[in-house]
Amino acid sequence: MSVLVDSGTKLVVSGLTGREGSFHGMNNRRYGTDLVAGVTPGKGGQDVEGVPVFDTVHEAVAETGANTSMIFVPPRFAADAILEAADAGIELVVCITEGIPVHDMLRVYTHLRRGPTRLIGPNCPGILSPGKANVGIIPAHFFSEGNVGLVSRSGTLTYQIGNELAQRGFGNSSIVGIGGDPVQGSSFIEIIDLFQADPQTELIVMCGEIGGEDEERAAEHVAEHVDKPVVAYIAGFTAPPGKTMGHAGAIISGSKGTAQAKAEALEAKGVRVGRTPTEVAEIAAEIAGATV
Amino acid sequence: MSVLVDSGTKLVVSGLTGREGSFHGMNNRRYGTDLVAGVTPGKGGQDVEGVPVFDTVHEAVAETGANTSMIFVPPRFAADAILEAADAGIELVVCITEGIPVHDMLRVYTHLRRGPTRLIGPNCPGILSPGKANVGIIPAHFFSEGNVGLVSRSGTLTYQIGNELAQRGFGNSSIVGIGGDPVQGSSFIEIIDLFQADPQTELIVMCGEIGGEDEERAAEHVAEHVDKPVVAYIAGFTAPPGKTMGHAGAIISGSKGTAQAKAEALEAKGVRVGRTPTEVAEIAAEIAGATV
Amino acid sequence: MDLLEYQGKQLFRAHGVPVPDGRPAATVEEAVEAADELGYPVVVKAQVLIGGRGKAGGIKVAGDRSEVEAHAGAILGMDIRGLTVHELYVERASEIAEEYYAAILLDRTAKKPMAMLSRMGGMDVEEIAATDPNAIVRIHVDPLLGFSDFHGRRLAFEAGIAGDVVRPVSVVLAKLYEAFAEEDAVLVEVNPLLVTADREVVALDAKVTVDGNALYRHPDTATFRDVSAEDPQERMAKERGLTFVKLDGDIGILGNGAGLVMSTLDVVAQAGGHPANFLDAGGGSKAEAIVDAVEVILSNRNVRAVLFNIFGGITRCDEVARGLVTAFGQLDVKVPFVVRLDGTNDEEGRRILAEANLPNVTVEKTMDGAAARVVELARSAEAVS
Amino acid sequence: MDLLEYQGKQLFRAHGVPVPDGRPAATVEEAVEAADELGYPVVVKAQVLIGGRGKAGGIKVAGDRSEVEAHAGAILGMDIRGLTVHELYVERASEIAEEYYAAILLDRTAKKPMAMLSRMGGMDVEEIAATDPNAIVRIHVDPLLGFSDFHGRRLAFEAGIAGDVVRPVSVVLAKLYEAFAEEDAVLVEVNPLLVTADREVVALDAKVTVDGNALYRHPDTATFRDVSAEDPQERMAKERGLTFVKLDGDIGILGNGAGLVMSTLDVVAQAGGHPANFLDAGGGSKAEAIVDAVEVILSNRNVRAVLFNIFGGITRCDEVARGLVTAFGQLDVKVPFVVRLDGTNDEEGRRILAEANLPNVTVEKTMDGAAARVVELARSAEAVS
Repeated sequence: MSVLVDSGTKLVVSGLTGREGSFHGMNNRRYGTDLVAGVTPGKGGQDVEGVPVFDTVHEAVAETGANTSMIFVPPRFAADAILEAADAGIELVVCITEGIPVHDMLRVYTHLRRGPTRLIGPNCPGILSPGKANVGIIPAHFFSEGNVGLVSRSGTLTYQIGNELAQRGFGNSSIVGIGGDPVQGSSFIEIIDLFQADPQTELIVMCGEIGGEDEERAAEHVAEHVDKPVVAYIAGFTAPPGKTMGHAGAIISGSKGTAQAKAEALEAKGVRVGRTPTEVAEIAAEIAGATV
Repeated sequence: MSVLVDSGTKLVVSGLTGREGSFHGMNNRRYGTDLVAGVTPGKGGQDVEGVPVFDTVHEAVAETGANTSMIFVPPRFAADAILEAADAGIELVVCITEGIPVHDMLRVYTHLRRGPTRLIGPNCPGILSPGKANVGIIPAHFFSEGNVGLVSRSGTLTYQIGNELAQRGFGNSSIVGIGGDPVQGSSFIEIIDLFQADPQTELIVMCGEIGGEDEERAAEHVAEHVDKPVVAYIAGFTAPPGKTMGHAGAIISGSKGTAQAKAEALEAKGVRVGRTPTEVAEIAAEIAGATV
Repeated sequence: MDLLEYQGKQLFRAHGVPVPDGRPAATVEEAVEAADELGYPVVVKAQVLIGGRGKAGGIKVAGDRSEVEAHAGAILGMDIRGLTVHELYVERASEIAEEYYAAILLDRTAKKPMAMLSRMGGMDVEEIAATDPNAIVRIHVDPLLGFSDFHGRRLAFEAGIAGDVVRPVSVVLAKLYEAFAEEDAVLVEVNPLLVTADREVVALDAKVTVDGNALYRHPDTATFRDVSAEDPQERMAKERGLTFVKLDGDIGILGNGAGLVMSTLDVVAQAGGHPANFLDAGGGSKAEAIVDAVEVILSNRNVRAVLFNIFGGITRCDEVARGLVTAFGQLDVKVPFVVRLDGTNDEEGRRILAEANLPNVTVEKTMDGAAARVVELARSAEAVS
Repeated sequence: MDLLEYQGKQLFRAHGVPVPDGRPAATVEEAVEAADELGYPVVVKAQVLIGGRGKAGGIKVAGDRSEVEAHAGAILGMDIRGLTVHELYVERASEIAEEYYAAILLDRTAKKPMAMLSRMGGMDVEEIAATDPNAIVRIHVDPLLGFSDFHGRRLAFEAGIAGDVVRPVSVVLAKLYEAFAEEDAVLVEVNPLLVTADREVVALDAKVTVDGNALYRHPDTATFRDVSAEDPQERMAKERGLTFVKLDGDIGILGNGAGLVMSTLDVVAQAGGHPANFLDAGGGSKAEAIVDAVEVILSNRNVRAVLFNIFGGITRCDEVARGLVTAFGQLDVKVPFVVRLDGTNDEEGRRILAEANLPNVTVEKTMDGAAARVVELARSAEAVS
């Protein structure tokens, strides 16, 4: 088992004919992901290395049975591409695109929450279920199948931590990059719930960073609903105070969104927090030793 | 039993300090409806014949536990008043106001459908559960408690048909006026389902009219999901072709929305259709004689 | 409220929907002036709220000034399916390469806006639907989310229009939706949506219906009402706030509530009568409204008898009775009235009528009885005349 | 992107939020001219992106021309908490009756816009929250439905503001929301929202943060960027498309991906070092970007050692190595570099560095090891200098 993507994933890539879209789409296919279609308006009927391209996601779904979409279009077209995928009945949309206007995402998020489509991202590295499927830009060759579910707001930091875990012999059920934007399609809690329900996952690692209070909420949630061990990492202890959100943002919740506040919230709920990526792997090894 | 309103109804009236609002609100109270509050912005702290008035629905709910709202504000403020009631957690909103712009109702309808609040109306006479509660402008003294559930798109026509039934000895579980606007909060199907589930209701009378295709859809629904007898009336056999909707509207469904088409659709599904209000009552008497 | 072509195009322009250059004209002189300004060839188009203008000779191409004079003169005052032409629209002629059909409308059943596109424009949408139902692509739009780019692309690709105009047609659809939403329209129809020889996409016609309940938000649109094209009796009713539709029979009908009035028409028809009108005096009808209503009904010279069918809810029967008494005092009523009063204060109402002892007024207790009686009276009057 | 007060007020005006009359001014002469146009008394306000301007002497009332001259002269060039004042805003003075606080912002946790109102304006919102948390009313707004009249009423009534201004304050809140939504803002704050002696409601200050990712939709706002107020090193980084934040230590840091760079800062700090900057070379960093990044890092004279921490995913370690070799060829590099390359093509990257044999470049395999090494090198450099 694993979460979100696996051998049942049938992938359609919006922007497959673009440079990045074709590079990573083909990369995912080489990994074994069932890449069934691409979508580029006006290029319907063409193909990319044998993968058929359609004008609309609706046509791609009708013709190929695609159930998962990866978005690789430029930021000003990305919200529309996500909505198109949801409208076409896609179950899981993974949006890699970075730099989408936050008001676009507010609309998309609010709309998708009222329907059956799940969104991961935007501005995320995607999802890797080692040995099964890779949807996104995570360099799969570092990771092997195993029992650690890894969820992260960060891209390269995920690889760093995953790599530290791999060096201690851990493999992964799935690695889910939820993205670092203010409005993400899915947050820690939802992915942690998937890992909690996934038989393959025995240990959950969450990798957070400064800003927002998703980590604090995840801490509450873990304490109440998760019985698998959870190890956390928070980046940004020495980061300068955020410039983008001003004061009014901070007071709404009483939280300052600092790494310190997040680490304390997690530890208060019994979640161990590694202070460096290396320490995360050490704690994981310790827990695995104790539980296995 | 009955549907939608009963002795558990705690009513707040938006526009209670207005002429119509106070007239009908007090009328409802005299009938026995538990009128707990009124809302008029800027008149918070006043009262209407002892009923406290609040500035916001939220305050009215917090202070009185109101669970049902009746809207009596002018059309250009009605959509906002419905949204306010839903936002304040009201379970049932009954909107009497006539002449609300249809685009306002499209937004309100779409929003409310995604939440727990049920809307009846707009442009409707409200709901009467004889002997229990009256929310709206239905003249209650014509109706007594009984086993006929009556649902109607029309106001006075409902009284006419209810009266014909009363003359043959029928009482009502509830009388629900869903309103005749193009975008109503609830349609026949939903009210028929409530009657189907209501132990007191033994016979359902639906009173439709030309336009749209709610009656046709109700016919399908009744055939599949309703085992209580249903009698229908359709007004508008001799009405001139509608002027407001043009040709493009009619072709979307293949239905012409005529009274003839509706009656045929109902009869094709085994629902008997009275050609005059009197005939409706006769059919009902016949069925009641057969089933009771 | 239906808008004339040139009014609809005015809204289109405001929302960036491309339309050919054009000017309205109420006289031959104005038409010539407009054509001179626009440059030839032009099209002279009758402005009436009815389809089939072209077949009826209401749309003509003019290559020069003398042709404009001739066509404008012929079309102004022309009768097109019962409507007299009072206004023209003079428009630059377009070279036609493709004709599509586009519309945004309110789908009552889904309770959502619906966008439609077909590559088979230039004919009635019913005709397209009959010829090839798949040729019309229909997509619902979430009214809170609005029209997204993908809606336009889907419509364009699925309708199978020419590849080079997929993008401009998608853009026009988005702008039509904007006009639909922001102008409180219930229908925005473009037939044909034209691709010109230069591959420009323009709306060659405009059929727009706006929501009368939302006119307060659109003061400019509110001035569009073309009173000259309305029936004088319907105008009179509208000015008095009554919901009135003229019919071609001889029995005047008044009721309270649209459903009851429709039902009354049906019952009268079943009794063998022919209603002369639909008149809804509304909920809570007051005495003054009744006086107005009687005046409107009697302004139709075909009326031989009148049926009042009132079931009092908010409407109080005594108020209606008082209104009728007042009306008989103010107007010279020559036709018989049948009055059925039931519901709130019905006894008081009937008492008022009995005391007033109005000539030619019969009171009936039931709707069926009242219908039978008024049909009988209308037949007698017909026999006499 | 944060806007200066006068820029925010320009957006407010465009959306109908009432603001006092005012003019920006960059010199004493312009300030006097503005004041003469506006009429006295005026307020001369420093335009800097930081709070506490008033306490720092950056806001002064001027009753006549000589006072404007004196205040403008004193404020221009003034240092307010580290920022130099380059611009003024001269505004008509208002008579204050009440001071409220109003804001619309993006609540990341709820993923919804949130509207806030308090009757205790004129002080920091943190101070209001500390004094009386209930004095701030907060309401979430559904972004698809938008701000409805009832939101404004609720805020106004629940905040307990004066009854006579409930309606105008509600209207201002609706217009602030409009500005928030249509200008792609993430924060719109008005403190104080003023009720004047004449009971007019005006925004006396404007703190607006707009979404940099949406600037393409707002070409006018995009020109607001106040480059004069920015740190020259940060400006240099921005021009080269690098995400850069200047810090006050002596170890230059480069990494790929914001999370990894933050983590690198943390690990360096834990090793006892002091980072001189945050620099995210981004995903897929190419050789040219690395040259640019090295130049930006070294433009800070405090830097004694540099750490490159790359975990290759999309970014290829060989590209980074090539970029570093090129940078060393183009620039006169005097400080030691520690380079940690891991991930995609890491072996190739390390081979390139080994072959280039750059002076003063140490390659480390782990992040922790690299951090320890760079801290040690920075200390040695400090000891030498």
